[in-house]
Amino acid sequence: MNTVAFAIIAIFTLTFALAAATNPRLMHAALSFAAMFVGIAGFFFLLGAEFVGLVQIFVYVGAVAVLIVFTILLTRRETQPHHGFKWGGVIVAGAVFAGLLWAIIKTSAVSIAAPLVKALTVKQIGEVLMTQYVWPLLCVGVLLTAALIGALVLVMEDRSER
Amino acid sequence: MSVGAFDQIFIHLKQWLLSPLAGRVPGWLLQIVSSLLNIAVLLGVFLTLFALMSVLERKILGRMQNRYGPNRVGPFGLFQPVADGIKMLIKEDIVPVSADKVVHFLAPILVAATAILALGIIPYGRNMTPFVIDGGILFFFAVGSTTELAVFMAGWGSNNKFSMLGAMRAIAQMISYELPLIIAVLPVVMIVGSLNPDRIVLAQKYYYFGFLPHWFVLTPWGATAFILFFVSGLVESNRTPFDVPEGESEIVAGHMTEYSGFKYATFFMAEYLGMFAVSGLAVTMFLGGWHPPFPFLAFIPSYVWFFAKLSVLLFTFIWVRGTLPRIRVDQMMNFAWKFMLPMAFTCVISSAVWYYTGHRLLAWFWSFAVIAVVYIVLSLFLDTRRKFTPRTYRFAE
Amino acid sequence: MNSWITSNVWLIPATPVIGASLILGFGKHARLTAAAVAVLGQVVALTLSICAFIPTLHAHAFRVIQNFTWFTFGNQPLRIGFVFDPLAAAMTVMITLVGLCIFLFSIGYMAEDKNFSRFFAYLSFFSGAMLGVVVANSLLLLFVAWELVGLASYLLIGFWIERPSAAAAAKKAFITTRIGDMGFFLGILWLYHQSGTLLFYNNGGGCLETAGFLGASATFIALLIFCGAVGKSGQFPLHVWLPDAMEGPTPVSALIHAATMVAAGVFLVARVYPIFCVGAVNGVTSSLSVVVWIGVITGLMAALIAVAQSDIKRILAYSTVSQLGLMMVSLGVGGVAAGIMHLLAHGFFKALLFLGAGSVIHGLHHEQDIRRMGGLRRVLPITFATYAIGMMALSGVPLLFSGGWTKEEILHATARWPSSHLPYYLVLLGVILTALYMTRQMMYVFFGNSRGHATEVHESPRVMTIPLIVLAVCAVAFSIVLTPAWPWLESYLGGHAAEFDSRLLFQPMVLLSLALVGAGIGIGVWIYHRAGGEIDPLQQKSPALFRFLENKMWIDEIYDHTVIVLAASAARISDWMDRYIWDGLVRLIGTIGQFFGTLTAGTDESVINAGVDETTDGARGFSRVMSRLHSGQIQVYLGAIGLGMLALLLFYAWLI
Amino acid sequence: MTPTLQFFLIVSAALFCIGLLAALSRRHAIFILIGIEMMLAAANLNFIAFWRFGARSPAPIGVMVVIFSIAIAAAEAAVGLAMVIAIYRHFRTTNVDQFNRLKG
Repeated sequence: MNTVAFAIIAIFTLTFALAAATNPRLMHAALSFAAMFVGIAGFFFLLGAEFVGLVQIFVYVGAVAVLIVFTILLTRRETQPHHGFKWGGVIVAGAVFAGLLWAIIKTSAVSIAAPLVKALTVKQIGEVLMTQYVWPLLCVGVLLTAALIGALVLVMEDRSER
Repeated sequence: MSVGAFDQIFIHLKQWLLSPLAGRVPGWLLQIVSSLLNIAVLLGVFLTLFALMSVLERKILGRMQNRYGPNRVGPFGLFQPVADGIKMLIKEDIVPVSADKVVHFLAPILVAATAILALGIIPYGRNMTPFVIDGGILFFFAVGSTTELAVFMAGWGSNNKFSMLGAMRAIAQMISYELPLIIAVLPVVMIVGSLNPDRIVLAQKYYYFGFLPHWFVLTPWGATAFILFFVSGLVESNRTPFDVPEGESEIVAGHMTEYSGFKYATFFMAEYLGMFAVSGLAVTMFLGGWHPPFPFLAFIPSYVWFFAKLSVLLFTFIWVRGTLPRIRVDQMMNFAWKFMLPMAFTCVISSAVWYYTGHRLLAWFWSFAVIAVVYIVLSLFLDTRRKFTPRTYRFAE
Repeated sequence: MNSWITSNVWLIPATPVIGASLILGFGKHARLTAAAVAVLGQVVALTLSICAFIPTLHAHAFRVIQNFTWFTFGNQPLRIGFVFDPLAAAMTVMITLVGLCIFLFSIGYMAEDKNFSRFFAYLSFFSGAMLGVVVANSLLLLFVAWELVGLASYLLIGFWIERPSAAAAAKKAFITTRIGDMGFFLGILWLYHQSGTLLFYNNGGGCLETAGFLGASATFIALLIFCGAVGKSGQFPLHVWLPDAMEGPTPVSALIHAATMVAAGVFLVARVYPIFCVGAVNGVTSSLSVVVWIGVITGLMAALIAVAQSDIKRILAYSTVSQLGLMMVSLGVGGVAAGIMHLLAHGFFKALLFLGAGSVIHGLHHEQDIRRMGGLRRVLPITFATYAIGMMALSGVPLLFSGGWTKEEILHATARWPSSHLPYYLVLLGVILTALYMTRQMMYVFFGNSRGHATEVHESPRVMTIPLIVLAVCAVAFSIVLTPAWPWLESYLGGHAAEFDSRLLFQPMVLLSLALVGAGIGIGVWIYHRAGGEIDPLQQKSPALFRFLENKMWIDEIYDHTVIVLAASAARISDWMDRYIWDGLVRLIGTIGQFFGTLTAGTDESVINAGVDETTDGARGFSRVMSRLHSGQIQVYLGAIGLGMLALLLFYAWLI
Repeated sequence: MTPTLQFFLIVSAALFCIGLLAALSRRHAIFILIGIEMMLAAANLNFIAFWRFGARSPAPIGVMVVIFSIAIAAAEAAVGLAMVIAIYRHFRTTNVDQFNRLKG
């Protein structure tokens, strides 16, 4: 994995992240959010975790982004518009970033190159997932089911109001 | 199996093309070049196929309706697509005033891109997989799921009621049928134990009793999963009878209403490419990929077999389109969630049964029994004689 | 010698029960399925029981038992099991065969009923439970099946639940039999206490095999168990429910209250006969004599009442009661085989009679009063013929009809009873009466000219007549295995070889019974040959006697004014005590509690609360101050989190 | 030269802070969710990076954690967006400044 690819992906990702965070037009922000996730998936590919990258695209671009755009669509008719920007947030975020950056630079332990390893196959992941992490897997399944039902219940409009 | 010269001819061609570069340029550049080569070939083949398909569909539909199809341009009207292409290209490209320009522009590109990407992982012949990814199937679906976003962009971008409705319908049906699509693939993946298309194809190379091919479509769960997969594929590529999103009579042309000229052509192409991709995956998954149906036919090159199977499936697509009327939205949704999904899960279970009863005749019987039972129970529960739920336009309000 | 089925005899009762559950599963709309499943279950059960019956022929004293532990409490395993011996074999075949006929019949009879499938579910369930009674090898298991039978009978009597009379009859039957079953249960407990096991046969360890050690208590145990028999078989004190049980559909009356269930009491006595025989002095024990006397009283009384009844089914019901009494007598006097033979024969011809009555009722559109029938022999020829056969068998015409031979066997046995001869003569009287009332019924129903609405009368459909014919053939053919000349069944039940002896065919008893029956029929014909109109000839002669009999000797009324009144008054007394004594106590305690409550409340208010109030006020003030921080805006919280994270970061940095 | 772990950490830190920014300074409720998703993504990136660079264990722990966190993030997004819709139905707005019913 070479620096060029890294640089390209990093610029791509961060640009779209910034766009998602600051673009006043909701839909564009949401779409660039999706694009950002493609970038992150690219990072994962770069780091030799194809599976996770694919899952990332699958879940975020395929599902979450669609959810978000749908939500934007359903909540379009605003009573009062709210543009404008809170600069307090910018300050806090900047401060946190500065702190983190300083900490990362300061710790020399993390400036290491990647060891050469053989690629992680889906088969390995599946085996581990089915043996060692089977309980967490089940728990996540239950959680997702609960989330599904909860979301349905939340948005279920009772016909009486119409 | 003898690897004939014809079988590997394309591989050798590519190697010959790359041989001057080999050694002179760094490895990554070579890699990039070879993948570019792959992409070029892929595009060439499938765009040609698209052109051919578009005219053949019209001709076949014409025959089905007792009329000649296009037969004026070129021999048998085979140059019709060229004419269409030129027409599309020189048409004015209209962008609505109130449209969201960027999104409106990006949508067709994204649609086409996803469709082409999905084609990348399908093994077209022995050693003829353009991009070998370990999680190829997952890649396919990951890319495929991006289409929804693109369609939505199209609908939103062209700031138009019909486009929005069409996009909504398209996304709704795509999401609903993506589950059966994916879960119908799971049994194969489980049995083979890999998400790698090449492995899946190789797993189907054996023959029962020396002549009966070891394709997954010949097992009870495989057959059921194949049918489910095919129906879901119809929906995913918005083909009749599931072309609700662009039902002319209801909403002008769905999310493509505001598109004209080349962008429209792109959408059109993307639809066909998606169709190719789904059919290709079906061939890979269930129909034994590029393996010949009988061992003694192995002398015919593998890619020929692949494309033969592919064209059979494509013909079925056209046939269905020529035969069936359009289905109602709510009925389609009911069908997805109440029938397709449970059946898909049943396929998973029955493949598990098959696996654990050791692939023998008994296994055949048991896995068939599981499917049959569930099918009967389902059809008892939602008997179609009772009317479906009163039609409600959840997405039109 | 013992085949697969005899060692898995539990399958026989299991089949109909499974059928019942299946039918209930199918729901009430699957009428055809219900009937099919029920009949199929019966057929299977019949085949199984015949298969099981065959091997019992070859071996003398054939008996297969299979016992297993049901559950263990403490260190005492409670074992139950199944037994299959000639007695059980004969019973199973009889029950399944009659049951099959009746099932078929009721397809036609219940055709219009809306709860058709439920009916068949109950019916199959009943037949399963009954078979369970027969093959049970443990008094406990027998009791369980016994209660299930009772439940089935309750459900079926009250099948037309919308009729208050049916509901009342069902309740009556259930409660009355409960009284007997209470005694039965006490007997079981006592027996368990004494012998430590409830298994009948356990390779020498069963309670029947060790009955000899019971000693004096055996008498009481036997009597208690007999209470159960009395309740189920409608013997004298508890017979009142059986006539009312005729409120149920006629097939039910035929199957449950004529052929099988009511015979269960007799079967029970036969099953635990060893306990009755403990300490017998030349075949006479006090318990057995009780059985005899109860039987005699019942038989005679029921026969008398039957003479004056006007409801076709009630007459048959009373005749059933009296026949059961007869069986009891025969058991009591030691003619076990005779009693059981009569039970089997009676099963056939009484089922036949009831089905005939059912066919008549069906033909007359649910008209049950014999005074409004008449002249039906032309309209319902098949019914008439079969009914006549049944009547002959019941009134015991010798030589040709099964009832005759068994009756003679019973007469023989009774005559040989050492302790007293009175039962013998009374039984003879009973025989005459039986012939009399059957003749009366025949004259009323089939002869004379038609009264009432005989216009739209129609013969029943084939599905109803065929069972009649089958049963009629059985009733006749059965007599072959009953002739004293070749007492096959008797020896089969007794477990010793049978040898042919034609001299036994003609004995004085034949002539005697011929004479008696002839007398009975003759009197009947003489009295009723021009029976017509509402007024019964007997009524003209002696109205008082007739009214006495017509009202069933006022036994119900007597119960009403004694037992019921007693129970009611007892309830009233306890109610009064509850109101005024116990309630008063409770109230007193309540007031005391209240007093203390007020006391503590006062202290609470004045002492404790003050302190608490102060603290809460402080807390409230503090929280008011703190809640300023809560803007309720999520982003502020988020920012706080971010700053906190920053702080942590700096803290770590300072640590390093 | 190849990028060291540091680069990845910096990128994910930047990503995290952008998410924080989105969550803090946008008024639209959906953006808070988007920001949270971004922060989660940054965390995932960190996990993968550490897994890749750190000492290899037989079980790909980092990958596992990321898989689970993706699943949980998806659930969170679903419920969160549902809540946004519900709130919108109730207040007819998605401006988070209006949601101060919990103000003390």
